[in-house]
Amino acid sequence: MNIIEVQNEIVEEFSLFEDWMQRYEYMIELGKSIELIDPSNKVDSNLIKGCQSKLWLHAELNDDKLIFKADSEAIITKGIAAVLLRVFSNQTPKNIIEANLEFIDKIGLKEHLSPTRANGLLSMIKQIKYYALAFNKN
Amino acid sequence: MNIIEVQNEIVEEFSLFEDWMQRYEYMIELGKSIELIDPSNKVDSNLIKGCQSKLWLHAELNDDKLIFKADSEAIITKGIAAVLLRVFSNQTPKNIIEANLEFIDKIGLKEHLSPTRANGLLSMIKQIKYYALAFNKN
Amino acid sequence: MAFDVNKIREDFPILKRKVNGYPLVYFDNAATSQKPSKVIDSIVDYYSNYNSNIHRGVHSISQEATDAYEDARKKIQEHFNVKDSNEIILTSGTTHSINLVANGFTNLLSKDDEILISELEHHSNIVPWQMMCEKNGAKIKVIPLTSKGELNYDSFLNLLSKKTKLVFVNHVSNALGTINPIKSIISKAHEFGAAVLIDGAQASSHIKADLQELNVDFYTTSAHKLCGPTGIGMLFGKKEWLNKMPPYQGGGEMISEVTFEKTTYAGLPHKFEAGTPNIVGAIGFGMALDYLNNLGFDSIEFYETELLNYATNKLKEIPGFKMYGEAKHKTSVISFNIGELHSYDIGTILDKFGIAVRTGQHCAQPVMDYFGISGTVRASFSFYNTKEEIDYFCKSLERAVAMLS
Amino acid sequence: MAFDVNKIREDFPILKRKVNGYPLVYFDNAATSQKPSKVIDSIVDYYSNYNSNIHRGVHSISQEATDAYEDARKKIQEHFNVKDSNEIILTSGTTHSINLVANGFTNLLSKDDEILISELEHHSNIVPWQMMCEKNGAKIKVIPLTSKGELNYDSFLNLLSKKTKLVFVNHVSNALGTINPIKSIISKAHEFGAAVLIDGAQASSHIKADLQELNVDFYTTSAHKLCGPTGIGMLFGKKEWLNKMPPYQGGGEMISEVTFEKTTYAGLPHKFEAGTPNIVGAIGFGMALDYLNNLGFDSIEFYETELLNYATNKLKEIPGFKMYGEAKHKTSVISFNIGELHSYDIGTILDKFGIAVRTGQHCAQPVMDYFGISGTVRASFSFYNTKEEIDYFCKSLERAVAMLS
Ligand SMILES: Cc1ncc(COP(=O)(O)O)c(C=O)c1O
Ligand SMILES: Cc1ncc(COP(=O)(O)O)c(C=O)c1O
Repeated sequence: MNIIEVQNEIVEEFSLFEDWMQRYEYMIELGKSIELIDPSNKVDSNLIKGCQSKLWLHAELNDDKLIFKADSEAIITKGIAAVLLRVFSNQTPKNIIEANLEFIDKIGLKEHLSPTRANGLLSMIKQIKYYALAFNKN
Repeated sequence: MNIIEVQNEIVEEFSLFEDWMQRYEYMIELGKSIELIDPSNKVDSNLIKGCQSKLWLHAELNDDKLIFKADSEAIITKGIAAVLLRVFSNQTPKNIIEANLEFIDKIGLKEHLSPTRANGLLSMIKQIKYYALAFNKN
Repeated sequence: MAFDVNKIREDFPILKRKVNGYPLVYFDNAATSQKPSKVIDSIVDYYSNYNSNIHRGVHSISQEATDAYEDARKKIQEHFNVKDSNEIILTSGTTHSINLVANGFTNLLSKDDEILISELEHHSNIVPWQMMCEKNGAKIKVIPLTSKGELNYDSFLNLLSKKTKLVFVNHVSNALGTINPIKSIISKAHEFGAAVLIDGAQASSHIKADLQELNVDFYTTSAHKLCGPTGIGMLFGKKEWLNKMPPYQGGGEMISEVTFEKTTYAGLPHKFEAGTPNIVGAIGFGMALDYLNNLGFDSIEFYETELLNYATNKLKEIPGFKMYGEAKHKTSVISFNIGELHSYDIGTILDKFGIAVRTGQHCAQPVMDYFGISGTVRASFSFYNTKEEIDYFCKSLERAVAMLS
Repeated sequence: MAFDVNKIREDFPILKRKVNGYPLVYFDNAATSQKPSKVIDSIVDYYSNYNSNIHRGVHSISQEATDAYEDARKKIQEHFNVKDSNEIILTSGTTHSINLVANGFTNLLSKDDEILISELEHHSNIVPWQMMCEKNGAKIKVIPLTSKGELNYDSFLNLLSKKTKLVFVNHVSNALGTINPIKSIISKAHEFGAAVLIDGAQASSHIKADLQELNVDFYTTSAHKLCGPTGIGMLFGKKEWLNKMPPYQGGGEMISEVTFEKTTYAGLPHKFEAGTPNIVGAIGFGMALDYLNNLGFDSIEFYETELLNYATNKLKEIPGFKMYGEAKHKTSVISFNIGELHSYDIGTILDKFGIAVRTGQHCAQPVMDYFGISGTVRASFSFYNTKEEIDYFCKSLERAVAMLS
C-alpha cells in the first residue's frame, strides 16, 4: 500500500469510534503491538526530544525503503508512534518527504500537533521527515 | 509662642484660603521669606534624602532651644520647610519631641505625608525629630 | 466562621470552566494556584485607574502607584512578620530571589567553604548554587533523603561543620509535599555559624511562616503559588546579609548617583530592585495575601489536611498504588505511580476527564533519582478543591488504569 | 483609515479618570504607557479561563497557557522581524535583558577590551556594564553628546578601534527623545568586529524596528513602555551570541538534566528563562503588539510628530522656555526648563491641574551633567493624546510659571 492508502485505511478505522475513549483504547492496543526497536538501538542518539516519556526512533534503509522502529516508556506515546510507523515505515524516502499529514487531523490527534505538546508527535514527524531527507540524498 | 500656639496660628491662616492655588501661592510666599541656611552649612551631611530637589536642614542649639535653618532648590519645598520651621524652630528639644503633627492634615498638606512623596516633608519631620532627640540627650 | 468551600469556589472564575467536556478539576496547585476575583480585580483596577511608573514621580497617579507598590511590600512584611520592610526585596519570583542570593555570595565564599543542599530541592534551589560554586570553588554537600521522603536529620547533623557557610532547604517539597523541620535546621546551622536560606515557594499557600520566630537568614516565595499574579515574588533577607551582598542587577531605581567614573548604589530595598518593577504584580501579590489571611491559614490548613487524608485513604485502595513521600508532616500533595504505568499516560487520560494533575519529575530530578523512577503523577489540593472532586478523580483514575493496563 | 483619536481614547479606561478634580492629562508616556482594554481583557481572560503553569504540563489548560505564551514569543518575533523565535528571550524588562547580556559577556571580555557607551544612555544601560567591567577589567569609553542632544558621530568613529568589543546605544533617548542613527552605528561597529546592543525601551512604542535589516546583535525592550503589562520585556540576541553566553539564572525550565554532580542546560530560548515566567505578562505583551500594529506604526508616527511639532511651537512662545534635545530626528518627547524654576515645582503645580509630566533626571544623570542642570520637566506624548490636551497643558504651565515666579 502506498502512503495515501494506509492513511485512508487508518482514517476509516478511527472513524468507527464514537468517543475519545474508544479512540484512545485503540491507540493503546496499537501501542502494545508495535514492532519494537532493537534494544541495541535504544541509544541516546535515537532519543526524540520534546516528549515527557522517553521515546526512541530508529530508521534504516532496506532496499529503497525506510524501515522505522520505535519504543517509548509511555503506552500512549507508543500508540501514536505505532500509527505513524504504519504510515511511514516501509516507504521510500521520496514518498515520505512528499506525504501530507491531514490524516492526523482526521483521526482526532490534531490537538497533539502543537509544538508545545509533551507527547512528541510533532517531534516524531519531524524526525521521520528528517531521516527521509537524509536517506534521500544518499 | 509654644508649638501648639504656632500650629493653631498657621491652621487659622490657611483656613482663609478657598482653593489649593491660594494655599500654594501662600506657601510659595513663605518659601521666599524663609531664613536661609548659612552657605557654609549647605553640606552633604545636612542634605535630606527622599526629596527630588536638594533640601538642606541645619540645626543648632541656642541656649536650650533648637534653631533650624533650611534651604532647597525648589520653592515649594522651601515653602513646606518654612511652615515646619515656623513650628519647630526656637523650641526646646523636649517640646519638639512631644509635638503632634495634626496641623499638617489641617492645612491640607496631608497628601504630602506619605513616605513615597518626593517632596521631603516626611523626611524633614523625621530629621527635625531626630535632631531634637539627639540634642535632648546631651 | 465555617469553611464554606462552595462559597469560596465562587471567588475563582476559572473553576466554572469545562475541559474536554467535563468540569475542570484542578489538582495542579503545587505548580501554580488559581486566582480569586479580588486579585484579578486589583489588576484591572490598577491598569484602569492609576497605572504609572513609580518612585521619583511627582504627579498623583505616580504617587498612588508608588503607595500601592510600597503598601504591598508592607503587607508582605506583616504577613511574614518581618521586622523591617527594607528586608523585603520584590523579585520576579523564587528563582530570581535565589539567584540574587547566589550572586551575592559569590565573593563571600571560597574553595574551603561548604554549602549544604537537601536532596529534596527544586532545581531552582540547586542550579544557582552549582553555578555559584563553579565561580568560587565552594563545595556542595547533599543532605540525603529517607525512604519516607523526609530529610535525613542525622546526616544533616553529620554534614554540619565549621566549614559549612550556607544551608538550603525548602520549607515544603514540591515533589512530595514533605514539610521540613526548618526551625531546628536553622538553629542547628546557626550553631555552626552557617546562614540558612529557606525556599518557601511551595509552603506559602499552606503555611504562614513567622520569619522572626524562625530566625531565618533568607526566605523566598513566588506570588503565583499563593493565588497571586505571575512574574512577582519576594526575597526576605536579614539586613546584615543584604548589606554585605553586592547588587545583583544594575539599572534605574537601584542607584543614587551615576557618572561614568563612579556609581553609588541606593540603600535597601532599592539596591536589589533595578529597573521598573512588576508594579501590578506587587499589588496583586498583596491582595492575594489579604485574601488568604481573610480565609485564615488555620482554616486552610485544617481543610486541606482533611482533603489530603480523604484522598490518601481512597487512593490506597487502588491496586498497584504506590505513594512517594510519606512524611509525618506534609502538605496536601500526593505523588504516586500505579503499577508499571507511566505517569504521562495516566496524566493524559485524566486530562481527557477534565482533571489537571502534573506528571513527570516536578523539577526535582534528584528526588526521582533517589526513588529510581522517571516521574510520578502528582495531585495537589488547594482549599478550593472538594471531596466530590476527589471522588471523581479516584473514579477516573481507575478508569484510566483499566484503559492502560 | 483616518486616525480618530477620540475613538482611540475610548480604548483606554484610565483616560476617563480625574486627578485633583481635573480630567487626567497623561504626558508621562516615556516613563510608562497606558493600557488599552484589549490588553487588560487578555489578562482577565488568562486568569479567568486558562491560568496554569507552562511547559511540561500534560493537561489541557497547561497546554493552552503554553501555547499562548509561545504565541506571544512568535508575535514578538514577527513584530521585530526576527529570523528564529529561539532568538527571543522573554525577560522581566529591559533592565533584566541588559543585565543578562552583561553577565553573558563577563567571561568573554578582558582588560584589553573596550566597550563604547553613549552619554545619552539610561542608567539601565550604564550601570550593568560598570558592574561587568569591575569583574573583567574591560574599559568603558563614552560616546559624547552634542549640544543638540545628538550623539557625536565623529567622536564615535574616533573611539572605534580593534579593541572595541561592544557598543551600547539606545535607539531613542528617554531623556531627550533623540532618535539615534543606529543603522550606521551598527554597520560601523561591525566593521571593527564589535557587537552592538541597542536599548529599544524608549523606541518601541514609536518605531517598529526591523532587526534583521538593522543586523543588530542585541535589542531589548520593555512591554510596559508599549501599552503592555509591567514585569515583562524581551531580549533579542543573535543565536551565535546567545549560544556563546553562559546562562544567567539557574532554575527550573532552563535545564535538561540535573544531578548534584553535573547539570546540563536546555537549548535556546529556555537556557535564559529560568523559573516560572511572567506568563500573563507575555500574553499581554503579545496583545499590546497586536493593538499597536492594528493602529499601524506609520499612523502612530505621523500623528505623534504632529503633536510634537504643535507642542514645541506653542511652548517656545513661553518666556524663559528652554528645550533640551533638539535632534533632527526625535520622538514626541519635550524636555525643558523655564527660566530658573525648578522642575519639581513645575511638576507639582501641573499635577494640581491634573497634568502628569515627569521631572528630574529621568534616570539619565550623565545627560543632565552634560547640560549642567539638575533636571528637566519632560512632557512625552502618545498617540492617545490630543492637541486640546496640549493647549490645556500650555495654559496650565503659564499659570504655574506665574505662581512660581
Ligand atoms: C532608554 C531606556 N532604557 C532602559 C529603560 C529601563 O527599562 P525598564 O525600567 O523597563 O527595565 C528605560 C525606561 O525607563 C528607558 O527609557
Ligand atoms: C519548592 C519550589 N522551589 C522553587 C520553585 C520555583 O519557583 P518559580 O518557578 O516561581 O521561580 C518552585 C515552583 O515550582 C517550588 O515548588
